[in-house]
Amino acid sequence: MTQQEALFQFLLRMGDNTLILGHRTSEWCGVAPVLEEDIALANTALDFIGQTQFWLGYAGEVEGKGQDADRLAFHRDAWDFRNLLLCEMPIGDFGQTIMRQFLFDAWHSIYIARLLKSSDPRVAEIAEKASKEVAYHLERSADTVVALGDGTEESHSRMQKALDYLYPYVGEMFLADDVDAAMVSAGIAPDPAALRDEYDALVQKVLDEATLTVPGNRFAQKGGKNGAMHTEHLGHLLCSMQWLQRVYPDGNW
Amino acid sequence: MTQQEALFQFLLRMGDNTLILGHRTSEWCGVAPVLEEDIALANTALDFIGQTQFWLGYAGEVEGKGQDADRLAFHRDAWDFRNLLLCEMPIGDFGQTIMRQFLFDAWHSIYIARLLKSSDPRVAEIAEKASKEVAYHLERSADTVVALGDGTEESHSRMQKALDYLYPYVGEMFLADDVDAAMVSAGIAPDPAALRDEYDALVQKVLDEATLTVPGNRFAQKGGKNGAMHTEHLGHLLCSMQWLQRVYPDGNW
Amino acid sequence: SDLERQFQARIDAGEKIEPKDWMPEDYRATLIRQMGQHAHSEIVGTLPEGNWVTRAPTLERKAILLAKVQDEAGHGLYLYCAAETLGVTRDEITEMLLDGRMKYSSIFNYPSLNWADIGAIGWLVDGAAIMNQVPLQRTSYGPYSRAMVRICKEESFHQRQGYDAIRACAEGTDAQKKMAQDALNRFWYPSLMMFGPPDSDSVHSAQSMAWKIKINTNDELRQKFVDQTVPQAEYLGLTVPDENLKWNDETGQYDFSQPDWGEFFDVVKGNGPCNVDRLADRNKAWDDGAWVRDGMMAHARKKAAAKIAAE
Amino acid sequence: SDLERQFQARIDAGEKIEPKDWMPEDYRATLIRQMGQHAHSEIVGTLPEGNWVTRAPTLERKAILLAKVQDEAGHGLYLYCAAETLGVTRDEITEMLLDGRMKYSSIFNYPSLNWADIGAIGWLVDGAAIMNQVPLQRTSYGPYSRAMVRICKEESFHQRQGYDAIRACAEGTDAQKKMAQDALNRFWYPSLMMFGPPDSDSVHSAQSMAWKIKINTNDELRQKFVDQTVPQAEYLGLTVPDENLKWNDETGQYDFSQPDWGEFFDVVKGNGPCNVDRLADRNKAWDDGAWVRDGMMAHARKKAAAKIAAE
Repeated sequence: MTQQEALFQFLLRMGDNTLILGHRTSEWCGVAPVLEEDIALANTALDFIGQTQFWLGYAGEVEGKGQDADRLAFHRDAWDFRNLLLCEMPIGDFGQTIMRQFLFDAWHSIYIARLLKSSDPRVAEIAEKASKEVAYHLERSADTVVALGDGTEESHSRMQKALDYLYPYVGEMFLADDVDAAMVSAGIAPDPAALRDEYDALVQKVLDEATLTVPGNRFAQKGGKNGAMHTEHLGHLLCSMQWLQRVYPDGNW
Repeated sequence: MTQQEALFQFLLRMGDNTLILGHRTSEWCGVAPVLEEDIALANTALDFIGQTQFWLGYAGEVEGKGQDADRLAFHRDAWDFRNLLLCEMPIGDFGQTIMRQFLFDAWHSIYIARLLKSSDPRVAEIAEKASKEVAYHLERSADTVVALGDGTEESHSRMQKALDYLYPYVGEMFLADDVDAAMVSAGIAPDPAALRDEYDALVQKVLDEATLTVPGNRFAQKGGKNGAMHTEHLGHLLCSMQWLQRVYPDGNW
Repeated sequence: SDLERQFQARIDAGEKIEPKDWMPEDYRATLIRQMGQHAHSEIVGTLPEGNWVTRAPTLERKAILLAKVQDEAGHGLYLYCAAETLGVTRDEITEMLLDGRMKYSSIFNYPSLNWADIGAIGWLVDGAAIMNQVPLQRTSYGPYSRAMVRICKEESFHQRQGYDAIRACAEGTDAQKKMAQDALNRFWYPSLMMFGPPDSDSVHSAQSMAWKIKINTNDELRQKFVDQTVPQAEYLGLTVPDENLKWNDETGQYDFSQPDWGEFFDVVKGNGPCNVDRLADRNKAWDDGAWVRDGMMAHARKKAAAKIAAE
Repeated sequence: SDLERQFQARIDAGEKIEPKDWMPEDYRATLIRQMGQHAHSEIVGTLPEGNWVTRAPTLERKAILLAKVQDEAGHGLYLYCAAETLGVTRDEITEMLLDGRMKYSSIFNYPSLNWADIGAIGWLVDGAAIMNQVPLQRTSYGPYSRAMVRICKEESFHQRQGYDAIRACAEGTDAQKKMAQDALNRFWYPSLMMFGPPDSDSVHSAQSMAWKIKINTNDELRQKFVDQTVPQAEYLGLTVPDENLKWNDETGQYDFSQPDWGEFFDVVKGNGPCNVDRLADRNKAWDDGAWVRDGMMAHARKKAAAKIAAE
């Protein structure tokens, strides 16, 4: 794997995370539990789509085959996606949606903070643009997790169920592979494995406040960030997300 | 509209009904309420897909542009579909699925019986092949509607709700237009409007036995059989149904 | 009564009525109905758009649509807040929507069937809405008037974006052109219906106009909409689906066919293509979200109690 | 005991044990476990296939897949009926599946991710299943043995169809070839796991073999599967994902790498890629369907009561 290929993969990972999670979030359009959440979810989705444009735009440049962000978003099949499995899981109930958001935001905020000091100026620039949004996402999702975890008996039990369901998808964030090694040695991105303690501390603090119990089993589902084995959910997501582009490949929208 | 165009439209209507309803039925795969229903639903879907192959195969021949049944099934967008709106409605709960099946089967059995005497030998032949399946579908869906309508309080109320939800989609079966007029005058197919009394009698008898009340409001939703205005549901169905063919148009499966 | 005369005099003088001012019960009820319907329309209106958010053709169009949906939820929020100044809670009028006591704009009972519909909704539906709403910036009730100022600014932005989206289709491939024309075919008459029945059949109007809750008549606004929209359609190379449409040199405006008012009343009565599904979607969202609202409320109470205990 | 000795003698003589015959409790329990797991596997196994029924590439392939799914539900039914002859109801063992007390074949905890997976499931998974099941046609328990005769006939039909589906991909466009290879890459080792852990680690085996509930050892069957499958892969132009795979002239069979048994035990423990979703899907189907089963039962009771009253 060349350095260029590794950088391309790294950028796909960043961009696919925000693309796929942004898509999931946008599925809430018009049906959130309360109007303020409709607004917040649309806003989060919007931020993620914006970040996707930057990451995949740069990915296309690095790849050098003339693919722009839209081409990468809408013309790859599931096996070429590099998002964390966590991002492609279904929205479930609102508890599952907001718990996933929190588990992702916590990692995203820590990771993006490291990218601010990336040796690649484009990466640092995108991270800079994203960092305020990411900090806001975390603040909001953490608050909501706390409110619902420490709300009623039902909201508590739904949040615990969401946490138990999603926790096996947390470990993948911290698995390091050749791509990560290449990014570390080039000073472009941090070693994912080195971020786990900081993540655990952050998550533990919020979940304590939310009166929720972090699952003991740390078994990690994997295969998203390297594309080896996505879940069955991603294929269905792409059916909708890429429909128009696949049916009308010559369209100019 | 030439006679050939009218025949093409008529065949699309027949084939799209079975294609789309067969697809809906196949969505139950693996998740029916009881194993016998898993088997029955898969069997119904299978029959419909088989009928689709005949109707759309003949449609492609009549159109004369080299489209076979698969091409017609998987490469038209929503606006070119000619199924009744009833067929594209979501599966809902099992009650909605089986009530829709019954409302369709009742019409289908009456309509197919007329087609046995079609002046077009191919139409008569396909109707002949389908007629035993269609009679069996009706027997089965009617029995199930009776059992669940006259079952528990909950099953009764779910079946009534399903009937109320679906009844506005019944009227479209009996709307006649230019295509129907051309089929009638050529002796190919019956006048849909002339079948309503027979349908009402059949449906009333079964729903009486099911202790269900036929809604008084006969307002008819329309736009499926002429393609003028499908529901929002069809587009989503096509996203899944046509995914592979759209993404890999050169595939040989 | 004297109060009523004084009230009308203030309105005639162009003064704004504020929440704490005395007002006739009918004025209050009419405003609640009108603002509630408007708010509900913003919310229900996100459903046909949400139907294409997940299938938007580019990241840019998806972002634009998400921003629009976000704005609309925001408009709903302003309007519910403005309505609350009249003594009705957001939950109360929401429940009136959910059980069918209050309406939303019938236009949202039509389906969004192809991507160009999203453009058509921006161009035609927001266009018609703006025409209805711009005069309401001068409406007599202060909070409503101020909400409308904010809303109108964003709506005209949405309209331009919608026009731009359908323009891209109209200038695109044959299939895209077909989408654009198909969208116009389906949304033209429903858009004309958005101004309400002909003046000759319209109820409520006289009193509402005296109270400056309504400023123009339905037919005036409809004509204005047609006159504005037809040249835009021509510019796009699209055909307005009306054989009788033609410029009238004498009146200096377009002659056009009335929509099918029978269909209009059918849709109002609940027989539109999407009435049942739209209301079912909103009810499901509300019911499914009950535990979230309850949970948030419970947590807020705990925090407030803890704060008091700490003081 | 004498009974046990007589029982074993009957089995050794090749007689079938029938439901009303005496049998050791362990024999009954082992059979219930084995037949229940087999039945559950048929049912859960329709989920990864259902995942592509709605996305099948042609009407013909869709029909074939539907017919297969229908057969599998039928197999489930035969096996539940056969298990019922041992005194356990279908609902009882279904509930044991749903609350995790009984297992199903771990292979179905792997996802079906592209269309060629459907071919691979037929070719490899049904192929491995047949290898496990063919000997069971000679199993000692009569109802099980007879069910297996019917099942095996259909399974080998499914296997041929699966092979034909992946062959079409392997002979297709580059993208299709990639699908086929991707499917083989993901399903190869999980298929090898279907024969269970190495004989050295396998529990239950000796007694089950004496009872003729199990006929061959895990390793024997695994080797047979590899020897049969490798030439088929070669014929398709696909590469088995095993660098150590090679023909051994001395043994007259292939040498091959063992699957990752750590992964196997992880999946058995519940940590496979789909364990949670599969069980959740089955539980949801069961819970959502409760009103249907209750309604049907209530109606059947009413009809029976009416019949008695009429007599």
